[in-house]
Amino acid sequence: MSWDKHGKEDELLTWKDVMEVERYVYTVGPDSEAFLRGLREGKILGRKCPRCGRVYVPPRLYCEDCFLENGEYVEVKEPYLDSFTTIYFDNREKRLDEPITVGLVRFKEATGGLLAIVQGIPEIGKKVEILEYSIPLRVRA
Amino acid sequence: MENVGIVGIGWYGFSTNVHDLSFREMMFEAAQRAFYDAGGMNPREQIDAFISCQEDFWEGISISDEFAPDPVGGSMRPTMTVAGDGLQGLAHGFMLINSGVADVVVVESHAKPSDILTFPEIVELAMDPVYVREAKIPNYHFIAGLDATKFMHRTGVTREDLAEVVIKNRASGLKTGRAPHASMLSKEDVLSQEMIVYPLTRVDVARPVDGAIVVVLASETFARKFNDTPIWITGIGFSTDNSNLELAKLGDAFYLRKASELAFGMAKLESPLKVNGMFVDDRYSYKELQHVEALGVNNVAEKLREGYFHEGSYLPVNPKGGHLAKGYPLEASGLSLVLDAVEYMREGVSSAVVASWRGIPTFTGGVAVLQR
Amino acid sequence: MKTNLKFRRVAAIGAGMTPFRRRMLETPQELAWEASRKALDEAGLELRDIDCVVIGSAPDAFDGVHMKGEYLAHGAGGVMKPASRVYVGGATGVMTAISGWYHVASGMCKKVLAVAEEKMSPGRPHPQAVFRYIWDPITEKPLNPNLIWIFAMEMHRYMFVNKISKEEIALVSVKNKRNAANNPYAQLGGEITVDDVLRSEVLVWPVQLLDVSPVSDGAAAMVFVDGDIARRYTDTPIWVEGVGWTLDNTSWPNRELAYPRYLENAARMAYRMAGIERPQREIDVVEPYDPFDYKELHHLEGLMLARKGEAPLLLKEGFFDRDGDIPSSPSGGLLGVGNPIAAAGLMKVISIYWQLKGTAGKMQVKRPVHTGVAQAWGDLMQASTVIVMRN
Amino acid sequence: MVHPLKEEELKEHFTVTYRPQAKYSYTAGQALSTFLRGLREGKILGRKCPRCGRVYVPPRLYCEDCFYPTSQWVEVKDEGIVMTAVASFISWTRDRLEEPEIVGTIRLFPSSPRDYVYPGLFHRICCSYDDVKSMRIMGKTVRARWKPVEKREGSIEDIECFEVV
Repeated sequence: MSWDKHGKEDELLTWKDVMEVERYVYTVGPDSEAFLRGLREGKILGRKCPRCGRVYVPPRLYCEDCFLENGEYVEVKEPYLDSFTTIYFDNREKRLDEPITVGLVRFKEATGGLLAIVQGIPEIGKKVEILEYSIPLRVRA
Repeated sequence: MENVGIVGIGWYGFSTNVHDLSFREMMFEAAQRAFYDAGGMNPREQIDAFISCQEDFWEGISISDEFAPDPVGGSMRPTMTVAGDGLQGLAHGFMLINSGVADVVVVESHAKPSDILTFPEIVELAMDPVYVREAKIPNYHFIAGLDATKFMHRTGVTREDLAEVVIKNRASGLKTGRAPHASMLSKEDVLSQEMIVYPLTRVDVARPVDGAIVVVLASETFARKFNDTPIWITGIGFSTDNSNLELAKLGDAFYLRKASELAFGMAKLESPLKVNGMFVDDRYSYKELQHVEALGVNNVAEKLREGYFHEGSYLPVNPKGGHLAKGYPLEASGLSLVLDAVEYMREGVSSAVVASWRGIPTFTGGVAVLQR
Repeated sequence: MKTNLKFRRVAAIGAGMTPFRRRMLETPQELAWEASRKALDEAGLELRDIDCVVIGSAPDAFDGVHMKGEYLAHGAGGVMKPASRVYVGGATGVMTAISGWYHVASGMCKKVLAVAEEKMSPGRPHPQAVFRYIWDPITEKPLNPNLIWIFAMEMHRYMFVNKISKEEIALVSVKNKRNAANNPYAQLGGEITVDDVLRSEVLVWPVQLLDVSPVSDGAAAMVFVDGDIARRYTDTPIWVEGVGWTLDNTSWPNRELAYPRYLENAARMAYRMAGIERPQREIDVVEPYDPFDYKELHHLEGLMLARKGEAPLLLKEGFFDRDGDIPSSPSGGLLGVGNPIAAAGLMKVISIYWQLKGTAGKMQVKRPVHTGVAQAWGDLMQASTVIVMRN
Repeated sequence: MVHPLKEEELKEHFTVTYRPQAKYSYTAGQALSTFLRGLREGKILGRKCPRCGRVYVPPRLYCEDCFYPTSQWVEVKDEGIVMTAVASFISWTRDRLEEPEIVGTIRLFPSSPRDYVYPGLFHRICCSYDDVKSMRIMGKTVRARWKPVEKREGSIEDIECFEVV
């Protein structure tokens, strides 16, 4: 029927439907549980690979290179800003009341990092102070 | 390994809303054109395997693979889906031919983002549920924002440079028949735009677009049966940097560094400067420069300012407009760049590099080296 | 399909899987890691030895993550490697192994890790709801279908055309759950009787609760390497000798459901590659896909191991028992081990691999085995994937 | 080592609850738009392949076998043979139903029992659980029971069910 297509608006139909379950309940796994418990106590935990010594933040069950189970949990310190961005409009292109600055906070000698809402003047590599231990973190640059 | 030839290519759509055809009908239209391009081949007899590239939540159908075979002539044939970018599908086709199970393979990919009513939420669904989705950042472009800030900090690329990319690509699109977002812009137009997500404005961000693309691949032995001047894929590679945002390298397209290492090695291409054109993913203006850099071109900011990447210069980048002009057809994005490259090469040049990216929030990309 | 195959020989040298359970604490990435680590350990390899990663997983809507392949790449060892995900609905598990095969056979990679994962537990109120979205959104979805309908319709047609009774079909469930009692990874092994099956809750007549495989979380992984280097790692490589896959058309209400012609097509492709001319004589052990009990019979016929409509007869005679002529689902199949969709398919391949290697432990079949076949099925009664392996 | 959990044990663990938003407006396209409009008028429309003569219901704009555009609208009968029928005691969310819902596939006329591929629909069938259980319904001729014209809205639901003639 390549040769007899029609294009009138009322002849072309669409069908509305969804592809949703009511909700998802994700388990977070043993390592994220340890992390979230630490977060409540104001601690940022990482987990160390016994072979290469890399510390993963947030902690991970396994090392992505050595592929072995990670060992001890360690508390990581000295957060700094790896990168940042400021958001002016939301997903639907509606202007936000207040622009939000989001950053990726990494920790000294650790792999990985956490998303954070940033106050103050952001700068790449700048040390930050954690104001609130939550997801996302709240930090002051 | 032997080279694999692109003997036919066809497309349909590239409009912000293909209202009159369902995605299946778009696939059929694109397939018809591709088979005609391949010398009027009969897909029911002359094709050994079919590959479709799609993702469930883009389609709104769980197991969307079900709808892959019929419209491309693949029912009751070896047909499969690669849940990835079209360029990954091309790599799988390349492997099928080299493994010997097939001589002629069809790779198909399509997108119907106009059917998706909750596009940002679908993108969000691809993010890690614990650490990224839970952060509830109001705009998913923030990942590009983080990446762009770091990239510009490291390389010295400025907002003016990004504007130059936007102007170049959107204008180049005016020459092609499938670029709904092409336009003439001046530097002031671009620089006066409001930021959506720092450092990106509305014109720095490409929009999704409806479209379907079908590519016919053939082995060295069979290629000339369908086409006197096949475009050869002499090298292909793809790679995933870390899929978790916090573990991936920000500000550098590591995935393309790895993918191009594989593809260039296979094609025995010593330097990316030796090709006649580059077709790289430019879903965000900075991504074009970042991707060109990852392919092994140094000092991209300076080169851009010297006019290196403009059409008619040493190394044209996206001379057909890229995604900024054409929009990105989701998983068909990689194939849309291949389509640009094939058309460009059919105009007479002898080689090109295609580099794709799967978009937010992934860190996956593929590279193909095309030669005549 | 080409007949003058020039491919490199491909060997499987390692496999691993997690137990299959209704609900797991671990994230999909962690499940994938657990299976991958075991497979690497068995192969004697480290992740840095692996060139490429193939991922298999069925609907994204189960795990509740869009672009699941990207998400799983981390646990499957795909970081900074060519990692891609293949997908043919329920048939994905065996397709993952087939894809692993062509990654190596094409010369693109020397060593491949193939990982399949499925976590069905996150969806609420029940994972079943996801299956409403596999149907045509305009002509079928408005009727609010569930997955079991599709199986029930095919089963009833199969029973009607071939005059097969529920009792005959229930024997599959009995056999597979008995076999699963020997499988350390199994979710639902045990001794049941035909009566138990017939007395269980009617879900969608003719399908009852014990006709069905359970909902599960789990992962499985295999390592495939180039034949030239296989003996560096093991004395007993298991060779992939034939692969085949076929997709029928989308419109399942428009075709005969009593016989899976697409499976026959896929099987013929795989058999031709492996040089099998008389499947019933040349195949020693088989793992047909059995998410529902009649499916195993349906697939044994499609694999040409029984004539149309005669699989139940052979089953009754003990032909497919663990000590029979062609043991079928010695692992316990999906009915006994569990059904984390893609992982269950790869589990079938792993079962054949262990049988051929002679390391299946209590699952090992009585007679000596040299040629094994694993098969999976999926989409809207349209996809089949077949792999033939030899020792 | 992995940790299996029971549903009630989930409470002791951290979980993330997320409400997905995945809404679509599926484009029916050329073939299905006309099909749906046909249903509104009480007609079942199919497309015929000029090469092999096969009729596709639900219609498609291409013949999958010939890979050729189908060329002609044909109206098939709203009557056919029950190929298979089942009785469902569970809903799509797996809740228990008191009264079973009966569905099946129907091979629509004109077609012959020898056809492997035929015009057909998946729909509800109005019959008793016993008809299904005894397989009496299989092979029976059924006809569409249409909704009253004013209630039809161009949907597969414009047919209430198929009932035995």
